[in-house]
Amino acid sequence: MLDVKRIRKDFPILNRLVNGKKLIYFDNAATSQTPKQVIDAISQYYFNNNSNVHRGVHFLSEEATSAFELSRNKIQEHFKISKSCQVIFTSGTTHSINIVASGYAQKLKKGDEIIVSELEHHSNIVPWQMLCERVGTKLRVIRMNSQGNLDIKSFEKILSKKTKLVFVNHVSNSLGTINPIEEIIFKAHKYGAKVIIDGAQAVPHFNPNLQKLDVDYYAFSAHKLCGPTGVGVLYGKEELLKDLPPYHGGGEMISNVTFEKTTYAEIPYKFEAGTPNISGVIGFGAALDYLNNIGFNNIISYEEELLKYATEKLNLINGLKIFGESINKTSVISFNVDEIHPYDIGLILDKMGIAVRTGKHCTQPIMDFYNIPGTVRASFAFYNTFEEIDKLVFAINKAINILK
Amino acid sequence: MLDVKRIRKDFPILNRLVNGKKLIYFDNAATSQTPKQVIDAISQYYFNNNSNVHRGVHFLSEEATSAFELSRNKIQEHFKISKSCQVIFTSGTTHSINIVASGYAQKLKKGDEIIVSELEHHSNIVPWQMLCERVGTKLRVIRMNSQGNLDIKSFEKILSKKTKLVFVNHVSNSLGTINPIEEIIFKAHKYGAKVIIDGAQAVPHFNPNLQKLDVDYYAFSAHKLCGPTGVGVLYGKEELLKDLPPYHGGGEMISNVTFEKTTYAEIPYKFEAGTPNISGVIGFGAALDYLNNIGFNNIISYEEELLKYATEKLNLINGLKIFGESINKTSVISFNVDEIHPYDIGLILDKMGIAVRTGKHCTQPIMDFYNIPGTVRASFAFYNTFEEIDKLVFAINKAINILK
Amino acid sequence: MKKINEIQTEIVEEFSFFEDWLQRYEYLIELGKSLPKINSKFMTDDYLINGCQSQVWLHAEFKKDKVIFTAESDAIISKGIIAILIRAFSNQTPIEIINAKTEFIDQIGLRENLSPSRSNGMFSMIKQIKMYALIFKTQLT
Amino acid sequence: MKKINEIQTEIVEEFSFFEDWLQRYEYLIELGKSLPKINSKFMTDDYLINGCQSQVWLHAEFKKDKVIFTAESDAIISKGIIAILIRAFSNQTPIEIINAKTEFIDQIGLRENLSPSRSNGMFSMIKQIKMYALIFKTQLT
Ligand SMILES: Cc1ncc(COP(=O)(O)O)c(C=O)c1O
Ligand SMILES: Cc1ncc(COP(=O)(O)O)c(C=O)c1O
Repeated sequence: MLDVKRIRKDFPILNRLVNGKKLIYFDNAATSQTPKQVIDAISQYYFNNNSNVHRGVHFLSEEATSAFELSRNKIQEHFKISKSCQVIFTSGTTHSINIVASGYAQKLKKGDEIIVSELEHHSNIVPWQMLCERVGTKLRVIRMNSQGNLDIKSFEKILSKKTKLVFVNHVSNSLGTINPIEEIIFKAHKYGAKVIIDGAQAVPHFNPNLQKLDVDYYAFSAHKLCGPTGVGVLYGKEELLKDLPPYHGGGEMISNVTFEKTTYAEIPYKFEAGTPNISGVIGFGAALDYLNNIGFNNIISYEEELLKYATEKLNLINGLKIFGESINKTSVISFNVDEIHPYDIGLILDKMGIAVRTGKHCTQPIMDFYNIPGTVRASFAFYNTFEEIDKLVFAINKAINILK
Repeated sequence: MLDVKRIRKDFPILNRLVNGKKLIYFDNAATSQTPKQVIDAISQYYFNNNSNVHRGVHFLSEEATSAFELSRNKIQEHFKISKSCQVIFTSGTTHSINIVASGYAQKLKKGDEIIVSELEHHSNIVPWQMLCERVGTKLRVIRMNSQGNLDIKSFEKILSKKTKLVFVNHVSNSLGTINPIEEIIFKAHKYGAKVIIDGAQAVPHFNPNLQKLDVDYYAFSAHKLCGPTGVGVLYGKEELLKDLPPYHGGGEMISNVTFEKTTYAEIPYKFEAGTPNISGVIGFGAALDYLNNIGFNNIISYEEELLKYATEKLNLINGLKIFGESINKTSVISFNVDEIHPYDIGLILDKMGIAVRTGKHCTQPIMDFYNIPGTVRASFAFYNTFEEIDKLVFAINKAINILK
Repeated sequence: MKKINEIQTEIVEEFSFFEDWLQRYEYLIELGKSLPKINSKFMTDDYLINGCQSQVWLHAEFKKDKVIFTAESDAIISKGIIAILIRAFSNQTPIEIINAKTEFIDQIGLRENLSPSRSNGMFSMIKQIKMYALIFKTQLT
Repeated sequence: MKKINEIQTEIVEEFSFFEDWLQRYEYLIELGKSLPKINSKFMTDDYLINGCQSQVWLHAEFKKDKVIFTAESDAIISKGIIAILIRAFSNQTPIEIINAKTEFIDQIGLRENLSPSRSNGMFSMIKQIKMYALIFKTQLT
């Protein structure tokens, strides 16, 4: 069981006043709040151990390197990854995905096909469009249905021997749908296609076993699971990563440099050119410690309750329509009320101290599917409460009164 | 005048004991130490304002966006940049340079030539090698002389109408040489070539006026000038940045996305795909405030004195040879003692609490030039003292005794 | 004809009657409703203002030395904001529009709409209004 | 013939006589000087250990069921370290080398050389020693 009252003490920001009201933060899918344990880990790094990693033989550098590599091991353990060299530190999901996309730009050729889903975040569309433009590969799309689920039949139809890569997010950021990636991976592998999963919205809500999933690449960001900004991870199968060309060129990713020839370092270093976000990586390790201390099982069941409660309450509001009604979804609710523009609702809720996201949520294809200008999205984390949801309902009703 | 005693109070890490001795940190060229004002700015961000930028209409998001953009303005002001959209936030110098290199990979063709200098950091060699491999352009090299200065005659010889890009670091990280970039820019422009300057080692020691320099692109990292890890900047001339293709694809760098066509956002956002290192950018702004509060003129003259003093004292040590004797150099001293391996000296100094860097410093071509396996590099910052230099001299003498 | 700064003062005074954000927003929405209709042929992408989360179409024409603005929006609060801006800037000469100050926004308690966040529209709206004025001024000379 | 763990205990005992790092390092350097010379034809890139800041060449041959290591380094402290490792691991069977523990490093006060930092050599040296043993073991079966 989750002691939310105690947990909220770790998040001082939740006591802030916004427009005279106590902040209610329901924009967790954009970025999660950071517990003071993580903030402390970052400060302590700068106060005590700050030094560049991997390069020095001196004491501070050894300390910083150890702390940095310890975070890699924590991530390895948390996601059940077989070797720590399969954990590549990046600046975020977007960077992680671009590493893979740019690597395959050198491997694919005209006539090859890439499959993405209609549920993707722009981060997971644009890099493949850029790739297709460069290489002449074709982009095909797994369609969605009105519940917000992927249409697996439409996937089977476009899957063929030409398919080289399949990209799907584990969880949709605007609808919360948990996609059946086991099935997608299994089917894609039958055609020899590689699968990249964008886990940005999954890892804050449960902890996938990457090894068991048999996924080829998996990407996520620290800032969405209580970690700091500017850090992410690319996981990959060992042989695939060894085979993938590097993205950034720079220091520490080569083992030998002359003007004639450069040989690249081993993984993960091949992909970690330049000084990494050391404090960020260390903060990320602290975030995983924090979450594991609470326990993902506790987080999952509490967030399920929040979702259920909020769905029921919101459905009682006249004219409110929820987008994304999969039976498998995370604690995210996207909605609109009648003809009211989501932007208008968002502004009024903000005036009442409630932070939600409004707009297209970087998923324009989904908005086009529903033919709407955007939604209001309330996304809940384990530090949110049932009372906060009650206040949301009250505030939406008030907004409707003002705006109608 | 600089009140070093007072300044050192801002850097609690300088009181650390290392192997029982008070830490003497002379590895500033690898990464600088972080004053508590910067650490506080980062903590305060997470305690009070943490939110994703640019996307939300709610209060916290507005606050975070304002703070984020304020940092952009601080950088603009500090480096005398005409418009803030010319300041692109990256994850560091390495990333900045890769943006330019990958952009030009789409613009250059076989037969074109790229010039780099023999004094470059690997970050400034490998991306161009990767580019040359991809496109078939030719890499040519500005040679150095034994003082550690660039041989401008060798530059003039290889400069031609085929030259499309010239890459030189402003300051050499292993020798400290301040390169005559005004002259290089002027000469390159006469042939229509664009110039990228790697300012990673320059900006901690003086503040270049980027507009007056007439430089085309300029790159640097926050972590070398008292800022946090994982943040850097790419500066560019406005028309050039507008014309440069994006690097990362992802969220916030596009203005419109459909599966058929994507249009890119304006600069700087075109290059800032994904959630940026928000706390890092804010910390960077605080670092510039801190440094400007001390005053760069004060820093410059104090560091000059440190360099002069250290050079004199080190030269008195029997068998010690300094590499890099330009009359224009920053407070960096690279040296070896007779046949003793730099690694051995580094280990002994570390035992005595002194952090120096040993090795090739990511500049293998320089080591090849001198035909040495590496150097010991002591790099000084404005928070170092003359007494610390005395202790360094004492420790080197002791190391020699042990190792001879 | 009233000057821009006079109109701005007027608007600030009107808003100063209200005691809380709720009343201010209700008034804003009312102003939006009174916005004269734009000719629907101008409700195309060409007239859309970039950088708003809601869609705001702005049209300008030049009549007897004055710039006449008309607008529409799919969000009711954005419509109120553009209505205020049109009241302040429409029917003025290009040069007056270009030189006009915009601090009055701060004073009517709508500051959040002027933040540098790109999701927000008011900043872009003012930019677009001044842009139109600039274009007409260039045509004059 | 002594077992690996016996030799390791011996080394730990020797080092425990010294009171400070200075004496330990002086002893380490002395041990380095006593390292039997490697055949210079093995001082090529093929025998270089990756991941050391200094150059360390390590050669192994298989003689009567035992692995015999010889080495050289251009840095005097690295030479001492590889000398200790050779003393502990040379002239043993592949299987003993593969199974040998390495905690004795911690106990002789040279821990900083076992950190995960890639600039540091001892970690790579042990890896290389075990790798050789593994290769010879594979040849046996
Ligand atoms: C001259 C020079 N260029 C580039 C870099 C790379 O900077 P970063 O590691 O912050 O990307 C460095 C830092 O080591 C440097 O000294
Ligand atoms: C599903 C999904 N993918 C990718 C991203 C991009 O992550 P980041 O901005 O951390 O690179 C996000 C975050 O907005 C997301 O929700």
